[in-house]
Amino acid sequence: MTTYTSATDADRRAMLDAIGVPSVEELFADVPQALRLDRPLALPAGMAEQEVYEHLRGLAARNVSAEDEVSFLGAGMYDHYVPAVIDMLMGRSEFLTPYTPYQPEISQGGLQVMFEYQTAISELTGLPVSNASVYEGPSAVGAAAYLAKLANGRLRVLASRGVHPYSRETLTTLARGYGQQIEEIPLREGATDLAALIAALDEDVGAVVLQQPNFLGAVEDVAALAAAAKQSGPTHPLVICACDPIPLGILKPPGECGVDIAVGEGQTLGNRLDFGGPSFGFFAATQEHLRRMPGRIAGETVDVDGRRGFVLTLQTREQHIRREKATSNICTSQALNALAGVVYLSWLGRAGLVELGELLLARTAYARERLTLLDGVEALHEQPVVREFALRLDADVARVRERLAAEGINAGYALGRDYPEHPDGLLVAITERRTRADIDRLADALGRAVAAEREVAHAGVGA
Amino acid sequence: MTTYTSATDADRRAMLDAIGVPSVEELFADVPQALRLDRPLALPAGMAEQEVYEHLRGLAARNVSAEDEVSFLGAGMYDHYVPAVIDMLMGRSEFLTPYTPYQPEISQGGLQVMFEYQTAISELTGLPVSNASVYEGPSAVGAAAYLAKLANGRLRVLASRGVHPYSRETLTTLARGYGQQIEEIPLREGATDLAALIAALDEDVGAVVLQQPNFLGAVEDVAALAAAAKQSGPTHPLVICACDPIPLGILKPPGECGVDIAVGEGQTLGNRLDFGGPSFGFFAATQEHLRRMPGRIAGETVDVDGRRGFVLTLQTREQHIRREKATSNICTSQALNALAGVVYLSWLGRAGLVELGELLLARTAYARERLTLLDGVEALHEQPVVREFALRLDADVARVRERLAAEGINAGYALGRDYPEHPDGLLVAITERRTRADIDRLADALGRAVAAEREVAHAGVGA
Amino acid sequence: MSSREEPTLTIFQRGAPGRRAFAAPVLDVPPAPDDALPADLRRATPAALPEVSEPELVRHYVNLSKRNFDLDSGFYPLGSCTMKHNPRLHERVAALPGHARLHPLQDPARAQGALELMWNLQQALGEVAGLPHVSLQPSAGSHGELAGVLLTRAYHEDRGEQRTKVLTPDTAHGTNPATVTMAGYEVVKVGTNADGGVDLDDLRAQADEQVACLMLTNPSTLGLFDANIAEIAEIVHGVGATLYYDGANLNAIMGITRPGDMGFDIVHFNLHKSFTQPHGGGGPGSGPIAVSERIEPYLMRPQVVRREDGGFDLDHERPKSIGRLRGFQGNYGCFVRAYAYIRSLGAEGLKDASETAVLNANYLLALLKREGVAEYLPVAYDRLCMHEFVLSGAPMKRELGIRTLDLAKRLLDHGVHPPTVYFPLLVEEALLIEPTETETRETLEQFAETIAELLREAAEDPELARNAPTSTPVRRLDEAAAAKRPVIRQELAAAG
Amino acid sequence: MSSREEPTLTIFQRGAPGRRAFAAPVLDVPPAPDDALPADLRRATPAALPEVSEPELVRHYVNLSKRNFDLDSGFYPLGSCTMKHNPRLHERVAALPGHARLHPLQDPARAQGALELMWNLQQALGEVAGLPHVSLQPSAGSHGELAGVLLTRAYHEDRGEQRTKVLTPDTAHGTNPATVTMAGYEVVKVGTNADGGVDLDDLRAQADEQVACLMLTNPSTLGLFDANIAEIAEIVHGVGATLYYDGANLNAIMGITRPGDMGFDIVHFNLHKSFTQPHGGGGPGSGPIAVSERIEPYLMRPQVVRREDGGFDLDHERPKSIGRLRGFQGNYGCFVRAYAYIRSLGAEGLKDASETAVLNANYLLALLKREGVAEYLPVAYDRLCMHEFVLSGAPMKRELGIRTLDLAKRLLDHGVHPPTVYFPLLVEEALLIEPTETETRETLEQFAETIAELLREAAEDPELARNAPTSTPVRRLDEAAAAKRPVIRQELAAAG
Ligand SMILES: Cc1ncc(COP(=O)(O)O)c(C=O)c1O
Ligand SMILES: Cc1ncc(COP(=O)(O)O)c(C=O)c1O
Repeated sequence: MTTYTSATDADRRAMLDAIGVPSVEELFADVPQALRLDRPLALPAGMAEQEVYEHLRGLAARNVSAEDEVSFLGAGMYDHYVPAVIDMLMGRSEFLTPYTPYQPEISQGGLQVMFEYQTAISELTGLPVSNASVYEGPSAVGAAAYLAKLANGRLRVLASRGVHPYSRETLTTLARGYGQQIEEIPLREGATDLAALIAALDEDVGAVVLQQPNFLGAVEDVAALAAAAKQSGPTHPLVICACDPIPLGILKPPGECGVDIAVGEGQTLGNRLDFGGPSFGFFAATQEHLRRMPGRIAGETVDVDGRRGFVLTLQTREQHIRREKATSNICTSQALNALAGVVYLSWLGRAGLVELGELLLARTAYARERLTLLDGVEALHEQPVVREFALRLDADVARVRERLAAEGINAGYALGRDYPEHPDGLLVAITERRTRADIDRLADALGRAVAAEREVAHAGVGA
Repeated sequence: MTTYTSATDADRRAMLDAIGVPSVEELFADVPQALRLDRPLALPAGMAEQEVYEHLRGLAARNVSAEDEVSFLGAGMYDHYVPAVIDMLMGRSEFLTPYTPYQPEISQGGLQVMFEYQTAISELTGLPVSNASVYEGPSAVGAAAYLAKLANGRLRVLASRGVHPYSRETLTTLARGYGQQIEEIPLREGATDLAALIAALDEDVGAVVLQQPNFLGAVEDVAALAAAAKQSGPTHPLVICACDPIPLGILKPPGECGVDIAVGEGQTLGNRLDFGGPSFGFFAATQEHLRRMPGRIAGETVDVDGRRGFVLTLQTREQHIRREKATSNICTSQALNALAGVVYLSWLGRAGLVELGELLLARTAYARERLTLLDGVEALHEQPVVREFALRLDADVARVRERLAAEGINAGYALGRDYPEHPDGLLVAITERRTRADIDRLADALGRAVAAEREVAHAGVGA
Repeated sequence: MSSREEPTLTIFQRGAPGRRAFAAPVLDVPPAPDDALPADLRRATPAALPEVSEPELVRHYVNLSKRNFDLDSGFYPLGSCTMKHNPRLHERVAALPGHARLHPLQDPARAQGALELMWNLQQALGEVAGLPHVSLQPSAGSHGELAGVLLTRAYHEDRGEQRTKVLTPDTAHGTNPATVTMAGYEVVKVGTNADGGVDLDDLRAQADEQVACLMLTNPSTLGLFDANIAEIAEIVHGVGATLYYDGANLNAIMGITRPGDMGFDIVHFNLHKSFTQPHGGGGPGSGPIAVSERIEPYLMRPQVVRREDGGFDLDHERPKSIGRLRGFQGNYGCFVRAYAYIRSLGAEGLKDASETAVLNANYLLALLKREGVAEYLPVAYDRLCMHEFVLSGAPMKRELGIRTLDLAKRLLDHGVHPPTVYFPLLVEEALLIEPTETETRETLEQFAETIAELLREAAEDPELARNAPTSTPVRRLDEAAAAKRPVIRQELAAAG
Repeated sequence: MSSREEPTLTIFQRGAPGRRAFAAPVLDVPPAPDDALPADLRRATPAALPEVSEPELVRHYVNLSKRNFDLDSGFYPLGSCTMKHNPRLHERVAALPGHARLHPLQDPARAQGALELMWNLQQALGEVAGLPHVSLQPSAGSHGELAGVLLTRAYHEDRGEQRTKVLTPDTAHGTNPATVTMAGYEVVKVGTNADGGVDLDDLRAQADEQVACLMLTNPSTLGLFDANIAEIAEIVHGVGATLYYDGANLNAIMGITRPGDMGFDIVHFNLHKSFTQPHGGGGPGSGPIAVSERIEPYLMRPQVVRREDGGFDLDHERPKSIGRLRGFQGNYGCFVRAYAYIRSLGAEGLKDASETAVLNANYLLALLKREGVAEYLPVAYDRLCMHEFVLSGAPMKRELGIRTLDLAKRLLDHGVHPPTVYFPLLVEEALLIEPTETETRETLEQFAETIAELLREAAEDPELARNAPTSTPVRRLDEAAAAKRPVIRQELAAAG
């Protein structure tokens, strides 16, 4: 018996009697002896709560978190402030512990939250239809590509090189199953190359995948790119755009840019970094795709007394009903994280989302200018940026980052691995938690580090 | 308007119209102009949530907490592990936010918790009557002395020097109001001097105040001391004993020692250190004092349908009814902390409280032996100890403590200020969080520190 | 939603022998020698605590919690209690290990953040009170009152005076007279005049050299600001007595007027009211006091002080101090929350809070002056109120045959916490209504609607109110029986 | 208790223009130059998000939460979902800033604690599965399935084979066939034999060189362990296909038998079931997979690896890898919880969990075999079950005129979450009941009592069940209407 179970020896005896078997062992009679594990699992012995706490605390202490350093890391997840109300609400048993709301009469709380979440995402993206969440960002892009296949059956998918490398890799992985082939549209001066896109378009193209802002922080002219896709012929491909929801407070919403499916990583909306998850992916589309949407959708209805209520609706799309003909295989999704998302958006509110966007815009502009004034540091592109921007360093990026790390600063993301064409690239992200003082500190340290590395390089001991 | 208020300008206008005044200013017409504050309060401007968080985090970072060092500090509050269920339950709005349960029909949760708490305290102390909590430890001792005055009107109060210095000081402060005079019974070899007690007793003594274990960690023979008090004459004084609830798992309960009123600091029962509060004080007594108890008491009853329910009972004792004749002036008490107390005791359970007591007993014995083997370190007394013990160092205690602090160890409490007779005294506390490894680390560091300080002393540069 | 399993079983009636939620850490030292604890000091039989698994423990208390009404669920206009919104930020910052796991006896040098916080809070509270010297030590309002009266005693005795009486208005909260008695003084009542203020003639008549102090709440428990306060102070000081300010109603005046400027010598704060501590179903609270120069020498030990070098320390000396009223430095966890609140709102925000509290109260009062309500629940003193106001249920009782208590109980069926009832004592069938600043206009309007509806309902069928509540986990409870044969603990079946 | 204010207003229908819960941090830099963001890229009108104060926000969602039933309030025997107790310790450790605020792209050298945790978890899961190589990446069970089938494809293709079919039993969970389609294979059903196992003859008939994989759940969704598993593995491997283990039912066998030892090549875990993640009302979850040697080369990128020096790293190379299925390293927050669970229970505890889960299921089954229940709700396969079992409501429907759905809805009135209904599909009017190991014997007995009582009640008056529930915040909802004219977002009044 553990502290989580209640069957005392007395209970066991009485229960076994009622069942009519002599021992617990007997209950496993169906498991062939040959297949029984004839030894204990090779795992450490159990520990008391406080011991587990100390162990996990020890592991946490060996991570350098955004609580421990001034971090300009972004590249898909961002260190935004999560308001305390979210912890409180996510911690309530009533939201934390239920399963997917299969019994609507006792799940109105969760179902209404989904309905409100769908409304918020719809408002944010300017698209009428939202589901109740998918796993996270890159897999949301994959889910969108699958919807495109269901919609038009075409197998060529054009993805901008500005789309998150992880999203492109996910697309490629899934493409083997979907039968799609993923082709890349290059960037030109940091933004998706319109001409290259136009050149690549033909009637076999089922989907065009963009990202706003793109991975290098550039705000794309999504409207122009989408327009090009739509002009590619009478039965044009679907335009899919992965969006960072925070800048959508000030950026033209995908729905107004001709985007058919807007998806994205929801972490920035009230979710913790958590070393990459759990967060949620949002998924919104135009009306015509309603019945091709993946995952759960909450809908409004009335009960037998005419009272307003909410249910999981359009379930005939889903795996538990449609099975092999389902529009997706998703079952457990990210409801709790989506709750955080809608609470966060309600906390920010109509004005707050704009204010936050403007604050990031201003601080990002300040940081970009401040940093590009440094010797050996220049902008990797001149496109407009709103919360993140790319730099080119005239020094070894890895060693520069190490120098800053030693000062308790995480300078940002090194672009080299994902963009070999930018071995000297550094991606710097700004959130409302990074104050002017933090930015100035970064500038000061970066300036010194680049200078130092250049000296080393000149001294020829650079390798 | 702040983020906590909702009156927009439109609301204000409409509301003022309804009231029939032109401005909010007008609402304060009764406040004489001469008394109006004609300037803003001299306080910093308000801050955004994240800014307040960072500020408070900055202050927290300038404290060395039990999370940051290996601490053997006790002396009234102890670094016990608080199980996660307590955070969760204390964080639930339903327990966190209500006022004192004046409307029992919608407060059954809180009232039943009080009833369960009273039961647990009664079981722990071996006394039939418990209230629903008082402020904390020392003031609980003061409240007990007041009950003694109500009970027998006598004004001499004998308090053992083993009673917490803060309790004795609180008694003295309150005595000026109560009209009592507090006299001290000295310690002999670390325990209350029975002979001195007997000598001091006469028919003017209204109460004898003891502590178990006493401040120096010694387990007192409470039964013997109480017996002496009761033999002092036909109308003997009340025996008050302040107890640390944790060792009560293995120590003879006050109710079986002839104690009339058992009180104590409840922090060790599932409450955080919080730099001294909020925690709670418990207050238990024999049946005859039921109607003299201070504070709230929950009682069982039935509703009009015969359903079991709970109410605040015997309220005619209390200030809101009895006013100047009340048995106490206490109103807001420590209900939430008492909730933590009963949840903690239920979490430990019948077996757990004993196991915890035995664990502390064993580790304390180990630590006491290990440390007294060190050169220049000896036991301050030889009395039995269960969770804390006093040492005598042959070195400057303050400087020794500093040396250990530099190694991330808090050696314990220096007795000098409260016990001038023990300028070289050090009080070392053990909890289940202090492992053998921690104790060994303390022993090693203490040995080195004492040796080093002795050298300094010999070298004559000790001052 | 809550499970239907018998909800009123106590935790002692659940579980089974041998079940447990606690696993003991490994015994990593030798077992204690037998003589470590002599047998005659040992407990013979374990305390009969519950025996439940963690899931049982969690379900029991989560289900109990669902039998409470709470501030996060609905309107809670409990007069004199200032049930304002409790920001969750405060819980977050109070839980930071640097605050929550800080030992109260940590060397001041290693608790500088905590001491600075306390210092800053002292400064802020002193500024709000208009009295420079603050002690954070008291654990609640009534504890602050006791401190205040004991300070008064020390002040007089230090001047060689033995005064015997303390004046309290008949509108005073029960803790005032109770405190006076505990502080060894005799309580003398002062009357209330026609418009709800202190009866000056009566005050003059009572005020003599035997009076040590006048304890006053301003705005009073009637929610009215006593415009004669300057004159009152003059009279009280005229006989050498101190003027004590019961700060429970401070929420009406923050940043608008200050007790110190009114002439008060001693003020207590209820941090759990004006500065939004969660009330926890009856605490914890915190009742700091602010005092004038002449009272300062007697202030409690220890005091947080700022050293020349800018560092902070605890001053344990203070020769004339009355000493301490409790252990350690007070309810620090509450200080963290109150300080976070003050820094969140700032000077403007605190004033906005008071202004909005008074605006909300007057708006609700205006809404309740409507026909269909005013005839039955007239306002006790028909003037502008401050942050709260008093209605009298006397006409309602006469004409509709339901008492204030019945109306209160009927409100429970509408998901509203009733106002404070039958206090202050001098208003017949009183309802003391305090909406606070954090309620929305819609909520106030909804409440007024509900009151009107319940009065209409009572006119048709008073039984509905008399039998209310019907939708709560239990209905009216037999308090008389509870007091006659008190059952105050769970009786246990022969210890399992 | 919840307030009576109209509870079904959405957050978009609350508040008023200008209200806010958010205060922006100070703008501490110059405003952005106008050209920073060209006008044509800018949003014209703000998104019409709610405008509420913090108190409104809190009350809205707290009151919404009270319209949910939850695991901490009552019995939740939802078959196939393993609704076991969620220890709050897990929430505490997951919230430690060192975990919660760790950026996924932090340099491995500065995320050693996280990588070690993941490594340890991989080792533990591999040991439980009896398959050495683990990827923690998938976000849920069905995501793990997709990974598994794509791995199967990579495996076959690497060997130059183009297989076209995947076999799934007709008892399979819907995600299995749905996954197969997404992975580009054709679904072929395999029948179930008389005692609930895979029909071996049918399997032999179907198994050919075109078969890439057989996806199996063992114990099956009927709660029965397929004793022929060795033979099944032989058949499947005989045609060169892989054998996939749907781990949703792992809670029956931890420490007792291992998928790897049964012959499975690929296993997915539902950490949110067997390893007790809170379900969050529909996620988050986590669906790690464990695979055999021959599948290992294709495992997802990146992999946590241990370096010679004992340090940990992320391996992004892996030439034959199928790549990645999502961003970053998976749902780390879930890993922390699952790891805490494994370390709390240890080897013994995990086995105890499975044994007790099976004990509880069989005990409940035994209780439900009583007269008055068994006639109406016979067990679908009358043998010992594993951690769950299936009853058929067919006789109940015939003889009492109430359907399984009606019984389920009536259970709501008794504060019990109904079992999974109408799954698995091949049992008529199915109820799939999984009590889990964390429920007490008393709770199981109470549930059996309730079922018996409801059947008695239905015999007298079936309408009660047909009209149930009546005590819930809403009663039966019109799902048909919802699907016919879908309203899936709040329509807003002309943007305020
Ligand atoms: C007017 C007044 N004075 C004093 C008090 C006592 O405050 P506390 O409950 O914090 O002791 C109260 C609390 O209800 C009060 O309303
Ligand atoms: C048997 C079975 N397989 C697969 C799944 C899918 O798991 P998930 O919901 O984590 O995607 C489930 C979940 O209900 C299940 O019961």
